[in-house]
Amino acid sequence: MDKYLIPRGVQRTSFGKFLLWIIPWTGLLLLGLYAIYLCLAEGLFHTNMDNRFAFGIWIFLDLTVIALGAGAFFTGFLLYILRRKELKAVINSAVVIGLICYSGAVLVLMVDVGQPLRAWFTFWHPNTHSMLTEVTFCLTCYLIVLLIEYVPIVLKNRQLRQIPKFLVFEFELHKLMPVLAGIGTFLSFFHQGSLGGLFGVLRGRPFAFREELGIWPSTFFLFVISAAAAGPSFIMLTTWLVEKITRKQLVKPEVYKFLGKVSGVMLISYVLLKSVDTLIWINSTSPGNGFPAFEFYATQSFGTWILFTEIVAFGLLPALVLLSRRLREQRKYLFGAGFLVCSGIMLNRFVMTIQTLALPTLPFDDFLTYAPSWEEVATFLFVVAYGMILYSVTFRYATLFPQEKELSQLNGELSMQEFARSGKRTPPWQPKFVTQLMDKFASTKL
Amino acid sequence: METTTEKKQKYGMVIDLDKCNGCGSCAVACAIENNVPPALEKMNKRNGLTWLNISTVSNNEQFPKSESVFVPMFCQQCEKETPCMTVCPQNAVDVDPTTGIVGQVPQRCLGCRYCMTACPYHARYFNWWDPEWTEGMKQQLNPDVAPRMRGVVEKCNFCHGRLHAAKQKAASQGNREIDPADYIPACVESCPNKAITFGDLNDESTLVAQAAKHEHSFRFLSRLGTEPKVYYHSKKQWVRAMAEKSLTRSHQEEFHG
Amino acid sequence: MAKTLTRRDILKFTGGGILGLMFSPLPWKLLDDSSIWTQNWGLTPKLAHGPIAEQFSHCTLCAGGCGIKARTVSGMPYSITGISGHPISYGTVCARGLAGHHMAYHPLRIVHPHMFTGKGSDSAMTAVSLQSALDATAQHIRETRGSIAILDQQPGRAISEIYKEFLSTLPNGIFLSSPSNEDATLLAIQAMVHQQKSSYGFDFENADLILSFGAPLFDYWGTPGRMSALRNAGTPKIIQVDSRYSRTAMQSDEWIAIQPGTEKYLALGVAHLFLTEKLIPVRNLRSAADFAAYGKTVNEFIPEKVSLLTGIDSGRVREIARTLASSQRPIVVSGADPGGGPFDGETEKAIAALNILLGNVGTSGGIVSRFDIPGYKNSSDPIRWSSIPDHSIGVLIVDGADSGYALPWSLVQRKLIPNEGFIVSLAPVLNEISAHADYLIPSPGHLETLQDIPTPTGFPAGTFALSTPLLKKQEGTTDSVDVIRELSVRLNKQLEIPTQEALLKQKSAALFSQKRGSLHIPSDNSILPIRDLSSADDLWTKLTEGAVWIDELLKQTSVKSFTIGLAAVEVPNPKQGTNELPMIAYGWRGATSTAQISPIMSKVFQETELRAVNGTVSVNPTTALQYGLSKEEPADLSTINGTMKVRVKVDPTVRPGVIEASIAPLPNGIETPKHPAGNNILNLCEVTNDGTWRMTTAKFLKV
Amino acid sequence: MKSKIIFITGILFGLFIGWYAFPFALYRSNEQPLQFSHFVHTGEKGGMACEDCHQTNDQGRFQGIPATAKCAECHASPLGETENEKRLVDEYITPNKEIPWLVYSRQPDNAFFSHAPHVTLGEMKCETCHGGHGTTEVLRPRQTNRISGYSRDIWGASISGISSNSWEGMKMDKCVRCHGDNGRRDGCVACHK
Repeated sequence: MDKYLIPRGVQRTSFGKFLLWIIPWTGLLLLGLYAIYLCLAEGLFHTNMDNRFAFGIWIFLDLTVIALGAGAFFTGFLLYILRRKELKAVINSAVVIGLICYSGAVLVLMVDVGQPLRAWFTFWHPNTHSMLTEVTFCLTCYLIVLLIEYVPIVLKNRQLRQIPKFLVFEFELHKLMPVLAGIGTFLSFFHQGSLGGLFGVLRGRPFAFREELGIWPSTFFLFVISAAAAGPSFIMLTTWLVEKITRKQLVKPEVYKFLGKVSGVMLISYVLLKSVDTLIWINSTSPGNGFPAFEFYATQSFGTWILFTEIVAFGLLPALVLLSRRLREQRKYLFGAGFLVCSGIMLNRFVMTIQTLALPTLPFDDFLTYAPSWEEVATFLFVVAYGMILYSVTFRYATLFPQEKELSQLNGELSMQEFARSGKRTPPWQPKFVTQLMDKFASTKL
Repeated sequence: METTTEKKQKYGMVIDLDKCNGCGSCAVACAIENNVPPALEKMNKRNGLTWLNISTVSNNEQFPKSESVFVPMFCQQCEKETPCMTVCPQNAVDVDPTTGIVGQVPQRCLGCRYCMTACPYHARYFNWWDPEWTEGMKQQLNPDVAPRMRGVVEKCNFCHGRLHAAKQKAASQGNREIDPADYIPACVESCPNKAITFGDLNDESTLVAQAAKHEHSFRFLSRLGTEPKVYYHSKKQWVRAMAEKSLTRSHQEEFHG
Repeated sequence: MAKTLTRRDILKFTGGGILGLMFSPLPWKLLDDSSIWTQNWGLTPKLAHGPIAEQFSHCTLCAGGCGIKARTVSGMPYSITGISGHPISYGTVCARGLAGHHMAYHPLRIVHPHMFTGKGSDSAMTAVSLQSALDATAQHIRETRGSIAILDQQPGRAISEIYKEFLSTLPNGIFLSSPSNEDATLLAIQAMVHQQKSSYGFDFENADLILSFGAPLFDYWGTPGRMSALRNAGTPKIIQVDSRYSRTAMQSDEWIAIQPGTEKYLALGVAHLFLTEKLIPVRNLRSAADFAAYGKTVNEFIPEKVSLLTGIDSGRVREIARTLASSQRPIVVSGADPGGGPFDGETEKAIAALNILLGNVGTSGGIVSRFDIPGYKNSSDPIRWSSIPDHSIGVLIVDGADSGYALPWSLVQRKLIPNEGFIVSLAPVLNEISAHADYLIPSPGHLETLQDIPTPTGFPAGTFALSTPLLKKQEGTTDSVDVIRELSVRLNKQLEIPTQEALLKQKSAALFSQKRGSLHIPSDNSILPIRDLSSADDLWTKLTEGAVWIDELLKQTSVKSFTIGLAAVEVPNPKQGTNELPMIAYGWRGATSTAQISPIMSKVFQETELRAVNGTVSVNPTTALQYGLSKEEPADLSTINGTMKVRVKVDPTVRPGVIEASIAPLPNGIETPKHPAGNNILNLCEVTNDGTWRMTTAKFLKV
Repeated sequence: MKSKIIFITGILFGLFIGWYAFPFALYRSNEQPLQFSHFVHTGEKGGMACEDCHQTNDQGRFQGIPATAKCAECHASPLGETENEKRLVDEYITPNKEIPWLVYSRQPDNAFFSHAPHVTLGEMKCETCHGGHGTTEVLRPRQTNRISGYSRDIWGASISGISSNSWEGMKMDKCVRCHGDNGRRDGCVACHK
């Protein structure tokens, strides 16, 4: 029934099936909405956070999600700035994922703060020394960038293209893309970094505190690089996941390999810097504050194993896999490694947030434990559901993977005449100038 | 109003742990003075509102050698690189240049709680609930201190309302300097054992300045370099040793909770 | 020009309109105002505006009667502090007193007479008229042929005399008061002294050593300020014999940990050493009429045996005896924790006897006698609950004041006629006792009515002060004195009962006529001799303005004839092979669960775990291990009086094999004030025949 | 052409709403409980000074609007025969009731302002902040902001919030500017409680 909306030349499941897929997510969405209502209307006592555990699962997952969403800016950077054409195949998907991650994160933050109505004060009375100010500004701006980048994807929809003005608009936007990518990269660099700085500057939390390089603590740079490493891997995984779910080939294998390689290169450099940073911290920073680093790992639940897992199992190991051409060739290694990378990011953000807060600072403090309340979990599930729905809808009605059509043809999913029809770029009812425009558009170098 | 004549104070405290018998007067006086609401049923040590928290610290010896001290813990008014101030995204926290008191403006606060993670003393408290009083008790709020709302952070400010009062009293008599006797925080005033000394650390003549220099006086986490202005004092060697310990006992051996 | 407006035109217009608004203050002003709204929205209370003033009065929340200074905004007190230089309280007020002004607006405050149907936690309240409440009470008094008792929570006040007067007109009226721990020693000594003519106090200020048997000296004993002042002065030296690492034990110069319930053996052991080692002049012993019997009693308590019983090293016992004997002006004090209640009679005697042996009764720096307070019928005859036959009380009227001491409900209950006991409470708030009442006739609460402050326990000189109301008396509350008058009218007794104010004016007049002692004026912290006052009215005004009267010290004459009355003390053999542990019930005067406290006290009980809430038991790690207890999960504690779920606190300062159970208020939230007669450690305590409940054994049930 | 006109009228309409109509919607007018002429008291007829009635107590606390007792010092019985004075005596002084004045310059609870430092130390004139209020013939109704509940005087009479008069507007930025101009270095808590 929604055939007329679905891009030409690609296969989509029946509307009924699509609904079946959407409904459960919608349910989750509603549950999340209720939890959010409770927290906003009645207060944050609905969470299990407390004065000692002032940050909880929300901040932890926000950091993770934003790191994973980094694929958007990094792919954009590679494609538009470094002109790596092969990434054209995933850029749209990357943008949508980025949008989902960032908007989701911002939404959760708005629930997390005690007085959301006053959140905008940060723009009015900013404290320029605060990492959080940097984060707030960059996040907001970059979210806007992502929205702009998202528009052309929507406008690509078959019906919307009928409206000439939109077409022109989309075309203009496309010319803008490199600029946006540039801005996006710039902004992302800062907020990814500042998110790291968020904890690196905590003089009062010797476990998280790091020396400053220039005006930023080392975690600033570690976060940027780790995000750049995780982003591509996450795109790789999501694309692969979409392929599995839709039972289609969406991108050419070399795209995966390239993503893997990029991820690998970034990761290995991250692992190196992280190790150096950790050594400096263990031998100078932490003892400098009178806290022998090993004491942080004294408690069973957060032993040194966590450090090992983070750097070796989730860092070095996948890096090597991704860097070796031979292993990269094999999907199970490629995606396995990708999975490890993402887990690594997650673990790192967990350590920075949860472990930092669980550890005592005063000599008579206890080691703290914390488990999120259902409201906290549900609020995050809201973001997941919302992401799923937004992605599914966009995937169904817009072209997320430009190679899909061609591939599906190659894989003989489409009959010749269907291909022929889809090949014909000018339907009889299309105005003349539109055709010209589109030719121009096709010939423009990006 | 030329300020050049104005002397810069540095208010601080010395708490004699040997004199504290944990009667709780300070905590109650503090709550009343600063319009801190009473607890709701679900509140506890971790999510309650006490500008002045008191922990019982044991020497972990066996009976009858076992001893314990009460350690009152509240905003230590860090002088340098004040952790909570630098992190606040919208300048809701600042160090008053004339008094050295770390101020918190709840009406500016958006409740992000970044400052709470930054504070090593856990001296900052978040309003997880809407404050509640009985109708009568609402009439009994201290008119010199604004009550806070749900979703903001609050903390000790050395009873700044009393400093305001002292200042305007001095001003009406034409003085720029307050009479030290007019500015005594509620906890200091209410302590039956006179365990807390308060005053200007910059002024060598004050008791507090001298007590702070005493060999048995110490500060918690002073090695973080934030120059807290609240000192503690104890003749007991084990207490001073405890304060120096870098990190806690693992929770197998921790008793008070 | 087309006449018609198209859709397009409207869009244009709106567009223009919006543009126009952008160039007007509207959007920015709205932003500003809404942001202001978010900064002080209606959910937080607004502060009062009005003149700020200071008022002086006295605290009635326990027998301490500290002087208080209230800061008020347009007449309403918003903070309470001590009065510096106050001769009774030395500028100190306890935590509970600091929050005293809240009590009138306590969530459980009751301001109209109520009738209760059904008892305990499932009782229902219905508002009734004062008349019907009084009628019902009078009716019951008639029916039970005047077998009525009045439980006076703060004996020694003017109202106490009215109570006694009223009771004396009834065939068998009984005057009761909640057992006070602090004057236990004094009462014991008064009982021993021949032809006693005056009341006694402790002259700590001139003493050089205090041997305290569990007296909570540094936990609000007497008046908190007095003991703190001594503590800060550093003299006298204090040896605390305590079965707990109490606040006092923590602060004393020496803590002697003793097996609970064995205090008397230590006392007798010390006496034994006094005699055998000739540490005291023999004449001191001879001053006791029954010294032969007493000598025989102490004879068997050789240090080794004492050590065995008390768990104190025998060498230490000898030390104590010698230190006591060698010091110039020692005082031995008993009167254990307000939660655990007084010691049994034998222990009190054994401890009091030491003072007699040391010959410090009637000597300065010892136990000093003092003038009676003018205008008061001095009848501080000890009320022994044991002397009252069980099931003898038909109607019990419970006075509304706070005693500050614990009183197990079971102790009251066993004196009532089963199923017929009719209870009327005059308490201003719903508290542990009033929760058991049939009728509640609320009296004006703390700081709501004029009250007299009698001499605090153990004070060396007599004192008198007034608690002048700082709060408006609430509609529907009735002064206790008016209740008694109404009852006596209904029972047509010929009694002249004045109003509260008239009653106290009489006292102040009597004070003036005596011309003895002097006043402390709080406003300028000055001392003013009574004889310098122009008139009785002058005195009255000064008193209502928060002045306190202190009597002159009486010229001491050493008392030389006693009867100790301590016949043979037998030692029960310890129970073998039971998993029952001695349970020490401990509290904090003023907050011993029978009383209500300001909700703000949650800062002490709930938000900081400075004091354990009711239902918390502390055990030594070894004990915890032995019984498989951990601070994470609750346990079931069981005594002969029942079982209750308790929070376990593992604390190395607790004696192994002993349970410390907190008698504090029940955990409560301001939004959910609980019915006080709930699960309560106090009700687990085993009340013995002599009306004490110190020795309870309890066991943990496997959960 | 026509559409241009429509657009312009749109703009004009917008400006009209924002500049003229808006304040009427934003503020609620509350009449004072009693009429009072400062002029009668401060003019040559009365010849009184501000501080004759508006004083600070020994603690340096500004007493604000004087209590009825203060009025009674002169008006125990009517001096003139104005209706308002009659009401003052009959409704307030005789039954000794306080007059529920509506304060024009009431600051919110979180703001701390004390007259003593400004008047005594800063030697500021009342007029600097209160303008000609001391010489007004009548008490204008207090305009209360429907959203924030503030008196209009806090923002200032002109809706634009821009004014060269030192007494127009009592918002924080005004305090901050003046403190800055006088070289004061204050923390937030200097003026926030």
